[in-house]
Amino acid sequence: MSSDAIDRKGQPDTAAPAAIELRGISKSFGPVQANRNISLRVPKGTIHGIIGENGAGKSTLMSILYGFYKPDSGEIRVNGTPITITDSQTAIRSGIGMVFQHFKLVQNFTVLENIILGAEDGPLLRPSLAKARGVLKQLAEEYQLNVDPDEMIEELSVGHQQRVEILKALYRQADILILDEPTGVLTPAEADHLFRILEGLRAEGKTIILITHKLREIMEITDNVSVMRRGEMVASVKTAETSPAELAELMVGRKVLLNVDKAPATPGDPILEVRDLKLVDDEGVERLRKISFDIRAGEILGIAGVSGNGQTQLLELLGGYPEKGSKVSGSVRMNGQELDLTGTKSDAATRRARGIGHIPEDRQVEGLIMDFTAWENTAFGYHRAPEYNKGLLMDNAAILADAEEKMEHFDVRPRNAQLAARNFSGGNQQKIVVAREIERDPDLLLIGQPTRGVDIGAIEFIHKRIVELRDAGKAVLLVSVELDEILALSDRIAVMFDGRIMGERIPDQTTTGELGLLMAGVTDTEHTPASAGIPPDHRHVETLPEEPA
Amino acid sequence: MDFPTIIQILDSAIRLMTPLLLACLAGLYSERAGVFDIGLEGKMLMAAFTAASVAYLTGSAWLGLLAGIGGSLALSMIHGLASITFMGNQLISGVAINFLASGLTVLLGQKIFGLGGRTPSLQGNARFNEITLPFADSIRDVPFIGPVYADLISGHSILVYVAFICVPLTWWVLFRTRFGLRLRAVGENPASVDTAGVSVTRLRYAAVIICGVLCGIAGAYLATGLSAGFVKEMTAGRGFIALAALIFAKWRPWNALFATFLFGLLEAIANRYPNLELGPITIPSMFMNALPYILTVIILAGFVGRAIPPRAGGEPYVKER
Amino acid sequence: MDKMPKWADVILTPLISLILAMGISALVILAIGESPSEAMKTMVEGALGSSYGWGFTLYYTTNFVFTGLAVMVAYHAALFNIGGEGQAMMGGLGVALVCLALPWPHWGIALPAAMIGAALFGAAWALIPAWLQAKRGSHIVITTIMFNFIAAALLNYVLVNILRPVGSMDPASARFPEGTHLPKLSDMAAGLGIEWGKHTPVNITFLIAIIACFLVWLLIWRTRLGYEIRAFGKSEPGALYAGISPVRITVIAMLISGALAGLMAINNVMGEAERLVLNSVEGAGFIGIAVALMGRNHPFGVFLAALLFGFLYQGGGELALWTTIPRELIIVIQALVILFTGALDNMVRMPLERIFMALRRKEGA
Amino acid sequence: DPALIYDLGGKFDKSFNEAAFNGATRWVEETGGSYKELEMQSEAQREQALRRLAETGANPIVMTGFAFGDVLTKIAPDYPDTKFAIIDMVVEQPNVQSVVFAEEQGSYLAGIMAAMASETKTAGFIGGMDIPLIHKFECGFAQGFMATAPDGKVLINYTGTTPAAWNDPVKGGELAKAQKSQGADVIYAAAGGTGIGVLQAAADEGILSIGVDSNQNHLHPGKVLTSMVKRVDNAVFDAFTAGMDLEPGVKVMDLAAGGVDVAIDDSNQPLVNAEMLAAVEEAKAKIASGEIQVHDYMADNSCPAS
Ligand SMILES: Nc1ncnc2c1ncn2[C@@H]1O[C@H](COP(=O)(O)OP(=O)(O)OP(=O)(O)O)[C@@H](O)[C@H]1O
Ligand SMILES: Nc1ncnc2c1ncn2[C@@H]1O[C@H](COP(=O)(O)OP(=O)(O)OP(=O)(O)O)[C@@H](O)[C@H]1O
Ligand SMILES: [Mg+2]
Ligand SMILES: [Mg+2]
Repeated sequence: MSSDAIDRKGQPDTAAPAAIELRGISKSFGPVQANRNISLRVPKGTIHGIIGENGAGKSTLMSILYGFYKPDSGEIRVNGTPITITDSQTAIRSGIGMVFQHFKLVQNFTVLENIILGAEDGPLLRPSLAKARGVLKQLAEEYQLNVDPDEMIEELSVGHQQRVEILKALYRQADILILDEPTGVLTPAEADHLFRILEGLRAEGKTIILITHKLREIMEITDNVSVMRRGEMVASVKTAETSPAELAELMVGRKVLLNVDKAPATPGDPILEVRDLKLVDDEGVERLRKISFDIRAGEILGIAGVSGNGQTQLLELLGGYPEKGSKVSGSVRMNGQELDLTGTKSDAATRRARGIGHIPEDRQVEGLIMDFTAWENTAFGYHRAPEYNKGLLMDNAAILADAEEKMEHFDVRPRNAQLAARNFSGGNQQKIVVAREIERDPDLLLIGQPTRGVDIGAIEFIHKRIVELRDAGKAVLLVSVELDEILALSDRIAVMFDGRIMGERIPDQTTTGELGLLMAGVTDTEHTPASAGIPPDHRHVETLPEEPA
Repeated sequence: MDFPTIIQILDSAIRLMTPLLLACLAGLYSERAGVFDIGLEGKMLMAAFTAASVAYLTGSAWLGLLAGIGGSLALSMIHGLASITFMGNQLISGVAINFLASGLTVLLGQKIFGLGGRTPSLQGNARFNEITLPFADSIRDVPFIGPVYADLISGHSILVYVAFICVPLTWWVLFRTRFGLRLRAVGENPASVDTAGVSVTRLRYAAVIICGVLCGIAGAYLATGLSAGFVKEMTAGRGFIALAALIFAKWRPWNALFATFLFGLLEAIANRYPNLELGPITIPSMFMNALPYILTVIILAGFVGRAIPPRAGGEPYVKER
Repeated sequence: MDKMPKWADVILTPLISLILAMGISALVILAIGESPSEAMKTMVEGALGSSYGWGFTLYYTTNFVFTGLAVMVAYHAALFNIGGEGQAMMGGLGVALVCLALPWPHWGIALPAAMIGAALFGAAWALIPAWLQAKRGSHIVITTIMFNFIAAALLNYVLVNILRPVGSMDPASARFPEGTHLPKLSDMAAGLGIEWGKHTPVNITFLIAIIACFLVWLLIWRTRLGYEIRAFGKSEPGALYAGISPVRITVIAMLISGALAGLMAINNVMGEAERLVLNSVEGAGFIGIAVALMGRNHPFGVFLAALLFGFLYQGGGELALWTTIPRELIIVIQALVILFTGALDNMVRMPLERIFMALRRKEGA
Repeated sequence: DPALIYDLGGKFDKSFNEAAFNGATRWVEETGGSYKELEMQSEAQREQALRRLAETGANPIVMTGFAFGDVLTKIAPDYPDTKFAIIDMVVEQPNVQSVVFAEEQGSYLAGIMAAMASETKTAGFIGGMDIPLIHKFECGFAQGFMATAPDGKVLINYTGTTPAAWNDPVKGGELAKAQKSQGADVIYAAAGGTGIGVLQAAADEGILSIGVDSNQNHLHPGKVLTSMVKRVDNAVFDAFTAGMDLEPGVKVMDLAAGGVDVAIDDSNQPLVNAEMLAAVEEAKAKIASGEIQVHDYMADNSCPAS
């Protein structure tokens, strides 16, 4: 255990009764020791934050508490009594509820069905469903957790899916709620809403454990915070007595630069010229409504907006793979030459050949083949490039050498190119994708959610590389739901709402409040209050709290 | 085509579809729970054999049915062991079960009866005989309804009615009961069931057992209902057709009824018109024999579209590696 | 990082599984009142004990290599091709048409032509299911099952009504001309002055099968196309992102798969029977599924699995031919081998892993 | 010792392999000798089995089924001292006896009986796999039927196009029911194991059936009109008995030679009246004298009666 941290351990409220107490928990997966002799004390009625780098063992620890994994050794006490949690049923009965990092919902079930799954009242569904419907309505009112009980999960936005997970726990009358990286997939507005709910729960005396990579959130909402590093608990402190910089250092083991350091942009000629771009998807919904913008060399254009307002479609269309069956019109010029938008040359391979790189929004579904090794993934999308090929065959030695170089450059851990992508943590997976796309020096780089679920050490690094690319005179299109990220990186910000660009701002000359209004669909001229960012054609029209001004 | 011919063809279709329907529903339970099963053929074959043997030895079709279910269940348990407990490859396990049944039935049959794998012919109560529904004879002469009731609906073996009742029953179980909800969930996302504190293993075994029972009934119907005894390889690919029907039906009970009916109907029509004469050309019987398969492909391509299997299907549930 | 050494995983586990399968087989043999040791001896000697036995074992192996590779290639593109049987049947038709079309002067010319015929017909038979899958989403498992039946009907028609010599009772084509007869391995060995496997059907196709294994390995793991097939097989959205066309890969993978299945006909139709008979494939298409899965979808694994099945086929054949044990016993033994080595392998692996972990811990401590 | 090789259908195929087995069994019973028998597993084994038997000194070697023809042509010259007999195929080699049956003649008689027993003047024929040999049965049957009932009708079905067609009693039964609903009241099954289903369904439905190859009258006494027996057993018995002196050349087992016949026994006695017997006897005589020429489907791949 690291010596400088040890003296601060166990500081928070030793006197207050503990809802959860873990003693000496260890867990290994085969040869990997995910948790090493971990002790943790969470006082009743508090929000307790847990932070740590990717792969530090946070999810594992919580899964043990929830009975999903069995610990190799150690003791768990809930409300003072030691219990053996053998499966999730025991945990649920002890009043523990958990919202997993990757949701455990059945995609083609309704909300209601997901809620009662495993907590039905009898062998027949009808009474259980009826009861759950009532309880759900009550909970929705009490905690502002509105979801349509008859909607299919796959039709819901991630934010709403998360609400379902929380409702699931509340329906089971959980007193202790564990949330594993709940905000990684949320928009700022949704995250804010979540925090208000959590505060409400705390006020009722419930205990909450919150895992997050965002120090701002830790500072904002938690009472105490614990830091994990490489399977160990290195510190537990009162939030009020610490600072982001200190936490970052405890987490990573070195000083971390929390702000992006960048010189003013020196834009050159336009690289990308988008004119009247329109996309209608296969269900006839207009996803992009005549969008026009330019990006010049040496410039980062940030696109802010609540997810689901056409950013995904824009990235996929520019990347060369719009959704099957969608109709596209308009024009896009790249380096002064027209891009084929609908014909045979509109595929992703041709786009890459034209100098467009793409860091996709979902690294696990698109950006990587999870079963391929890291080195195979470094060639993904560029596997036709001459330097990776020797005649008819691929030049695996060249790809491997290149992969090792990139992994070195981007500090991908573990530094083992033969490992399958799925065996890297999310942050390291992201680094592989970023390395692949940035190192090819594309004229234009499309980026979707570059740092989702990535720890702060890695975020710092990825941001630095994006700025370097810009400084080398390349154009960058950055889509992110994180306003902080957009504000920190962009040279210009365009706000998207309902398939339109609502306006453009310069970072220094705007505020989050102003951007928030634009994201909610309020233009400069009209000032009618609107529901934040939910596009009108979206199925779940309901009142969300407004963006804080 | 006159009315009695239509009735006759439909009647034949009902008989031909029954084993397909039972096997298809069997597969439906298993695959809805995330356990793929290409061993339907083998289970039916084993059931046909054990049912015929026991029915012959005891003279009771009902005991035969029980034995058929038992035989099929034994193979189901092997499949469960391989694909649930030991997280093996479900396709390989299914292939193995087909081989096992094909070999064991003949081996045991030869050992017991010495007839080269056949069982002796069944007689009397050792078979499921056709049952006549009440009033079938008295209303036969009523136009339309009479023949439909007396010749089409009445006059099948009890197992046919069991198969048909299984359709609404399956629908009800899957969509109206707690068990069904959990079963479907475990085929879509076993982690959701596991984190809800319900055992994935138990649910999957339950599904595999139901699958075994239904295959058992299907096999018993083949050997003790439709024919009178076991002949080696007598399932003749029906397990695979049932599998095709299951995909065709997109894993839904009512669709399974229609899909298997379609297969039965196509076969009944091909049986009825073995040599279609179209003016100067006579379509050869080989073509008519292949017609059900050709039409299946055409219907599938033309009208059915993409079938999305249960999302967790075919994958063993592993939470720690 | 692994839980146990690689050699234990790839050699020890299958070996123990195989022993278990054989153990249960022995019980079955005992149960039907025969001697297991006698049976084992007959099998091993009959299949591996002489150059003669090897000659047959390798002949069957050749068939299974082709159908196994066919299933494997499709499997890498996430396509489950159950249609090897029908594709191999059509491959046979292709071979027959080529061989009977011309008075071939020498096998060296006939062989490449026949290979093209076999591959073309096999691929053509896979094309429609592939196209329907890619364009219409029709499930390839159903369509390939259906195409097996349709192939059987078509072959039956062609043999009975077109290719059958007048007056012949046998629904089979005429004998192929002398110039198409492939050299047997025994002839080739004799050319080197070795007497090996006289009157056995294994022929030059065996060498082609080995080359095919190598080429398929190259294709899947060393070419761009193979990379794209594997990527598509693992993730369709990923493929789209990388500019890989799903339609193109589906069709190409199935064409290659069908062509490989079709090529089996070089062995059994051109190399062995030297004419086309109705039942020439004899279920090898289905065995190919087991071979590919047991070979873990790797050509080398496929070759080993094909060899195992070749051994079981020949050894089992010997058993049925020369002892009173019914031939169905072989099917049971095959089933047990597939079950234990292919599906119940974790039953052996899990305890082994535990043993190795314990050993390592002891070392570490 | 003599040897007998069964084709892929296996020894107990309820058809001609089984008949061959019966012949061999009878020979064992009568002479007390012993013989060697083999069942084929695969096409490639045919040559292997023949050579191995020849090399171990078996003589004569009898094999059932046309599928051996090709291989036998190839290997017979290698073993000039061994005698071979092949059933259902002609192989022209000096040491081979080719036994061919006049199935069309026996089937013709069955056709006559069917026509006389039928009240609807409609008969059914259900074949196994759709191959020329079975068409030979079909054609003879149709000729006999039409000769007796010129205005009648013969319904024809084949079970399938794969070997599974020989082992599908369910489909056999269904075909029988389909034919019955089209008016057939006598059904002739030439379909191996599938035929068992045909006979069963006919018995269940209360119509008559006709068995094939071996005498199947006893399967459903009083319900099987007759069986067209093909005396493969006699051919095997004769070959075994002849031993080394087996006569090479083509041996035609027709009506006159007792190679084919319709079976009359206790089981079907009540169904066969004197008139029927007389008609059968008359036809036999006329066929023997050449007055009736039963067309052989194999001669030109066509059938005058259909
Ligand atoms: N199911 C599993 N099987 C094997 N190893 C696992 C499994 N889950 C986690 N691990 C290992 O345990 C370590 C800790 O993983 P864990 O998921 O707890 O990290 P984390 O702190 O939640 O990371 P992140 O911030 O990325 O969510 C990882 O390095 C991983 O190698
Ligand atoms: N089943 C598993 N087998 C092996 N390693 C696993 C498994 N599940 C998770 N891991 C490892 O656990 C660590 C954390 O996994 P986790 O799923 O929490 O990813 P993550 O980094 O949080 O992803 P994201 O940031 O995208 O949410 C990673 O190292 C991952 O490779
Ligand atoms: Mg985690
Ligand atoms: Mg994470």
